[in-house]
Amino acid sequence: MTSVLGVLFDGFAYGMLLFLLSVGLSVTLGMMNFVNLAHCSFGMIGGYVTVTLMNSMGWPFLATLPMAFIAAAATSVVFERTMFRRLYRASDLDQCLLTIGLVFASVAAAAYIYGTIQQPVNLPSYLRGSYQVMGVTLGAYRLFLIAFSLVVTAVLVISLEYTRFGAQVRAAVDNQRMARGLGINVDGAFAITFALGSGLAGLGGALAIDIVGLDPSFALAYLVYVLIVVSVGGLGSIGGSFVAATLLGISDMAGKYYFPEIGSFLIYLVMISLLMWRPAGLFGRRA
Amino acid sequence: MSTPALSTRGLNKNFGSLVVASDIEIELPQGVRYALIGPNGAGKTTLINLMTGMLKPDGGQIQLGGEEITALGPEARVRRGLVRTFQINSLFPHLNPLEAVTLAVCERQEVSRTWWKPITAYSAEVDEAYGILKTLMLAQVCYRQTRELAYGQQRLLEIALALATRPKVLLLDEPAAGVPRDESAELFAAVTNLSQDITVLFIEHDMDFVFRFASRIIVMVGGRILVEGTPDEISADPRVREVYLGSAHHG
Amino acid sequence: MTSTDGALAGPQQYLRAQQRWRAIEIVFWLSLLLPFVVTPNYLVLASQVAITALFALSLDLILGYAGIVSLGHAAFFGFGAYTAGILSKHGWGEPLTGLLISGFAAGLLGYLMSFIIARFRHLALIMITLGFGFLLLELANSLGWLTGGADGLQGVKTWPLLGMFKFDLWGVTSYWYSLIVLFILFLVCRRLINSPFGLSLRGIRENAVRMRAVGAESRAHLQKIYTISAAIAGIAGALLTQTTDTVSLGVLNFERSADVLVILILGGAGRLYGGIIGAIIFLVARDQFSGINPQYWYFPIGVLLVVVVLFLPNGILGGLAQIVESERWQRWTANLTPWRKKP
Amino acid sequence: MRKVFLGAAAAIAITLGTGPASAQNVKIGVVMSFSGQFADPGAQIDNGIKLYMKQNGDTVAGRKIEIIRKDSGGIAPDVAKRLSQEVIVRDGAQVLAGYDLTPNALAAADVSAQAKTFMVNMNAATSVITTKSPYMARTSFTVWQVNEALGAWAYKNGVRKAYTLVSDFGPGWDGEAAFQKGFKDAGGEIIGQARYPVANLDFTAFVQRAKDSNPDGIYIWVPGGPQPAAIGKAIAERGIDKSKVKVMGQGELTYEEALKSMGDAGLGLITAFHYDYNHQSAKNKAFVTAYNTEFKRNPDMFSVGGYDGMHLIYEALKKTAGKTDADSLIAAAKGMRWESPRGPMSIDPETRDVVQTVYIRRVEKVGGHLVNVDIDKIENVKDPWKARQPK
Repeated sequence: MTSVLGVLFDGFAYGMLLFLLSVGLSVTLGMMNFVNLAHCSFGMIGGYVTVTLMNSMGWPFLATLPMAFIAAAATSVVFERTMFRRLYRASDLDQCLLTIGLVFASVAAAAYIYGTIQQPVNLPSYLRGSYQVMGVTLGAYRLFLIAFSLVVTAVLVISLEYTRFGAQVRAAVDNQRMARGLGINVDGAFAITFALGSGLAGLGGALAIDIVGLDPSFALAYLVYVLIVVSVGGLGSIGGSFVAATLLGISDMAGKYYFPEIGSFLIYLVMISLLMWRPAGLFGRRA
Repeated sequence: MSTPALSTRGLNKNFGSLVVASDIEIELPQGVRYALIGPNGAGKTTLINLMTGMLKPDGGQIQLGGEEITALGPEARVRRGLVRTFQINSLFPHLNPLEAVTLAVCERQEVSRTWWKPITAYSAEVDEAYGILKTLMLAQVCYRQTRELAYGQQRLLEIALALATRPKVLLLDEPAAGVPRDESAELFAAVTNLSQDITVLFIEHDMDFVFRFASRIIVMVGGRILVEGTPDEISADPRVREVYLGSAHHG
Repeated sequence: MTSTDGALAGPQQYLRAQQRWRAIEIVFWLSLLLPFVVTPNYLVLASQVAITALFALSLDLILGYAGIVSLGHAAFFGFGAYTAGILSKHGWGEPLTGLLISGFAAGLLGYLMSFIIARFRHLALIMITLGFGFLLLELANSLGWLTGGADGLQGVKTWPLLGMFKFDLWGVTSYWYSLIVLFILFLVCRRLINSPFGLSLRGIRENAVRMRAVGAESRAHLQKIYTISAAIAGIAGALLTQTTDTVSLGVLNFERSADVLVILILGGAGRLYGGIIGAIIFLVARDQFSGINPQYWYFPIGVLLVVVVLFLPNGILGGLAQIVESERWQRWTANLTPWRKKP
Repeated sequence: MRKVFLGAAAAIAITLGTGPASAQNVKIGVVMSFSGQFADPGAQIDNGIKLYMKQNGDTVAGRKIEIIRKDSGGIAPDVAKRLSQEVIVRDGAQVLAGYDLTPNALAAADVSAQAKTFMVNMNAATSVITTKSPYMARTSFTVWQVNEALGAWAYKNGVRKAYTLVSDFGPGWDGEAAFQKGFKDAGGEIIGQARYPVANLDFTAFVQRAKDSNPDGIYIWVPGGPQPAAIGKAIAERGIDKSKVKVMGQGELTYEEALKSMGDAGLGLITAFHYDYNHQSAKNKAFVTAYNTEFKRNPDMFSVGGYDGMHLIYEALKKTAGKTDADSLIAAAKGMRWESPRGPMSIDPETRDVVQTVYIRRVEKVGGHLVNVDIDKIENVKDPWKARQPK
């Protein structure tokens, strides 16, 4: 029984990490129809910012997180304004090619600046170790990860659903022409949406280091997982990404614990069966 | 009276609480030119979608030439002769008209399965496609990419594609939508001059054309059939006047 | 293309003219013989380019012509590669029959998968192909007794081609072999896309909904082309095995699927030559850049892709075609060649 | 053009085994991953090569040494083979070196055998590799060498019931088999085992499972990269008491960066390996200092593989007085013995594989840093797998 709870807890924490990394892509792909394969490159920027601030400048871990967000968001806006916007109406394939080109360049740039070495991150002591609650071992960092992600999700949902700004963004991405007619700054809304999504990836990148590490191949290595979450969750759905990430995190963890011999197959089997059942994803509006 | 070319019985469709088709009963006799009219949102396009199998009805049956087709998919209905065009152009932008119509002819003849012989080996099919294009005045532009054609020509190509399948029943969803009036007249003339083996039902908003080219008219309102009759009967019907013709603006 | 415009020609002549070999095509194929003379030290690279081009060609059939985007096409490449390798390891190293058997095996796998693939489109399709690719990779990894697992298959020994030509260190035999196979399969593909079936495929790519409304057997078409594409990918994989005598999990991995997609888009999808041009440019650029700096060559490659997208949309061939068809270009060339009148 | 043909001519000359005029440079083709997932090991091997050449000059036996670097970009034997062919045919290399990954080394071994070219495997650690070309020597280690020794050591030091957890691919299976063989031959019992997916990111579930089976020793085989740190943290987080349960593995488990990100969670991990920058010897101290001056980081097992690989090439060239044909070079390499930063090592004259000391180390805190401290050593270990193969 306790093992079940433990697996659920660990899976949920892992799922939250996947959620942070992927929710931004779900938004840009689903609402703006832009295939941004460089999404994890922005995540990587967040990771490297945290590492640099901690190891070279001695910042505390928590203080680096906002910077990770800002750096990733700011970089993404530069690319959005200079390159991506020119391709909003281009074919998906051209968008793929452009962004995969950026992934290649970012991998090389990271290797040039930081070397190919694994970046260590030394967490503060209160985030290390674990607590025993009713016989279940809860890792401190995982608790933090879950709490943090839930707060981020809440803020995101509230700001998109219940604020004026959120309404404008939704209007802009739903129907550009109409929004323009209403005097909404559509370009601005796009840029902000993009920045928000990339910033969250940057945050995810920073939070991921302790669990999955950080080196230049990050930008490519986690692309697949992010795509899985986005497609299973359904394009453009924040709730969908949340559920999909949780589901995949938990099934991955449970698979490894209970059926280690098929551990490597499980995540793909789960994805394929979910997509065959619901091709548009769990919460997707369009196929 | 012989078996109707197309008939529906008790056709129903809801989207949630919105009723878009309610108890639709239609019988289209062979060779008739039918107009389907009604205000916006009356469920005209939905009815075409139901008849062609692009939507699944919640209840009711559809028969084509006496054959039950309710369970068949859209492709199978087309192959049995129930064919439609689209209100908004739904074409092959990067194919030229010759290629597009040849494609449709080849699919009908089931030669589309062969991949080892070049298309030039099928001269009968190509000639047939060219013939269709000629009757619809598209021969002059048939080597241009579809997306480069004038709008009216694209509307004609919609019909050409439908004709290439050798339809028994042809459902035209606003065939002249967006076409200048003089061209529309040509288009409707072309439609009414089709072989009498083909039963035609078209949706149209312009009452001039409706009364000029239809031999019978069906009026739909709110997902129901209000009345069905000859143009004279319809124009005299007070209910039609009230809900439809009486309204100042039909767009 | 536009110079044949105007409805003067009958439809038969027009279609025949469309399918005729152009001079530039012939020049292109002849130029592929140049490495034998000009760069004899690059034949090993050239043969890998030819193999990659064949792989990209197989992807072009489904992506460029039928609109199936796949991120798992390495599954078939790898399946063919392992089939050829396992055959050879167990005593049958004859290359030509090995090629056929591998193509058949990969085609069979493609046929089975096509029942699922043909039902989906868009992101779900991409992710399902990706998922199957990973499943096959994991399967190959866990069946170590059959595949050699992560160490790769050992003991692959390909017999001399036709019993006469040994696969040499310089890659002379490899390049001849790969190039001829590429050319033959290119002819097959060319014939295929010029057939009624090819026309229907383009219809599916252009507008799948409309295909239903003309009564097309779209699903059967998709299954068929997927099977053919898988078989060709398998043959490309088998070529790689036979010309290198190695097979490893690398033939099945995600990077290979992603690379071939990048190569095809780079060259221009839906043009048959796109994959070949893409393979030449991508692999030669990679060879040259990584020769200059083995560590950071990803950077110039990335920049190359970005530049191509920004200046030549729809890939190199697509972008060039657009330029050639543009009015300015037409006017310019019309001045150069006054005898070529535009209708 | 002219250069191209000259290259070809030179290559033909070499493959015929005649050897070119000694005035020419000795070209060494270094083929390994400089980019991609395995870029860091490649960079460290390359650092080892560079440092050796800096310390010992770039001229041996009157001939200048020239390095030609080629990027195989990851697990890609087809590419590694092509690059090895090209570096011989196109660039006229007389020696092949590098090779970080087993499949790549195996594929290149064919080239070495076919073109009769001396080849130094500086990293790839699967036992069978050196049997594939009679002209190949290895300066790294083998998985069997290190882990079978660890298995035997574990039983001798009180472990009776062990659980093994390994990465689910070739080297992991080798590690599992080697440890289990060493451990069971000594009398121990394996009470459970698991293999985790190669791309696994989170190890909590696997570690919990191992813990639930109540072993008194857990053996782990993990490749480099982010996984060691993740496993180390998971072990600490699951509350496994390392004073009661010995947690053991091959050296990668506790490599420098992994320990840095594990923090105190890494304390008490026991690993077996042939090299660590903390190995206490004058020779190693000098090596580590020089390495730090040059590259601003510590050397690791990859670095020492590259460094000793260059040593082997230099010494062999000295013995042959600059002759580069494969027969002379491999004959010179066989039985060569020297003091490396890792300690005494030699090339087995029979198998051309590396013979060296296997150190058992425990993670301890020294001067505020976590380091691997040698607690035991087993000298002159040969590759046991090869010894068991029918001759």
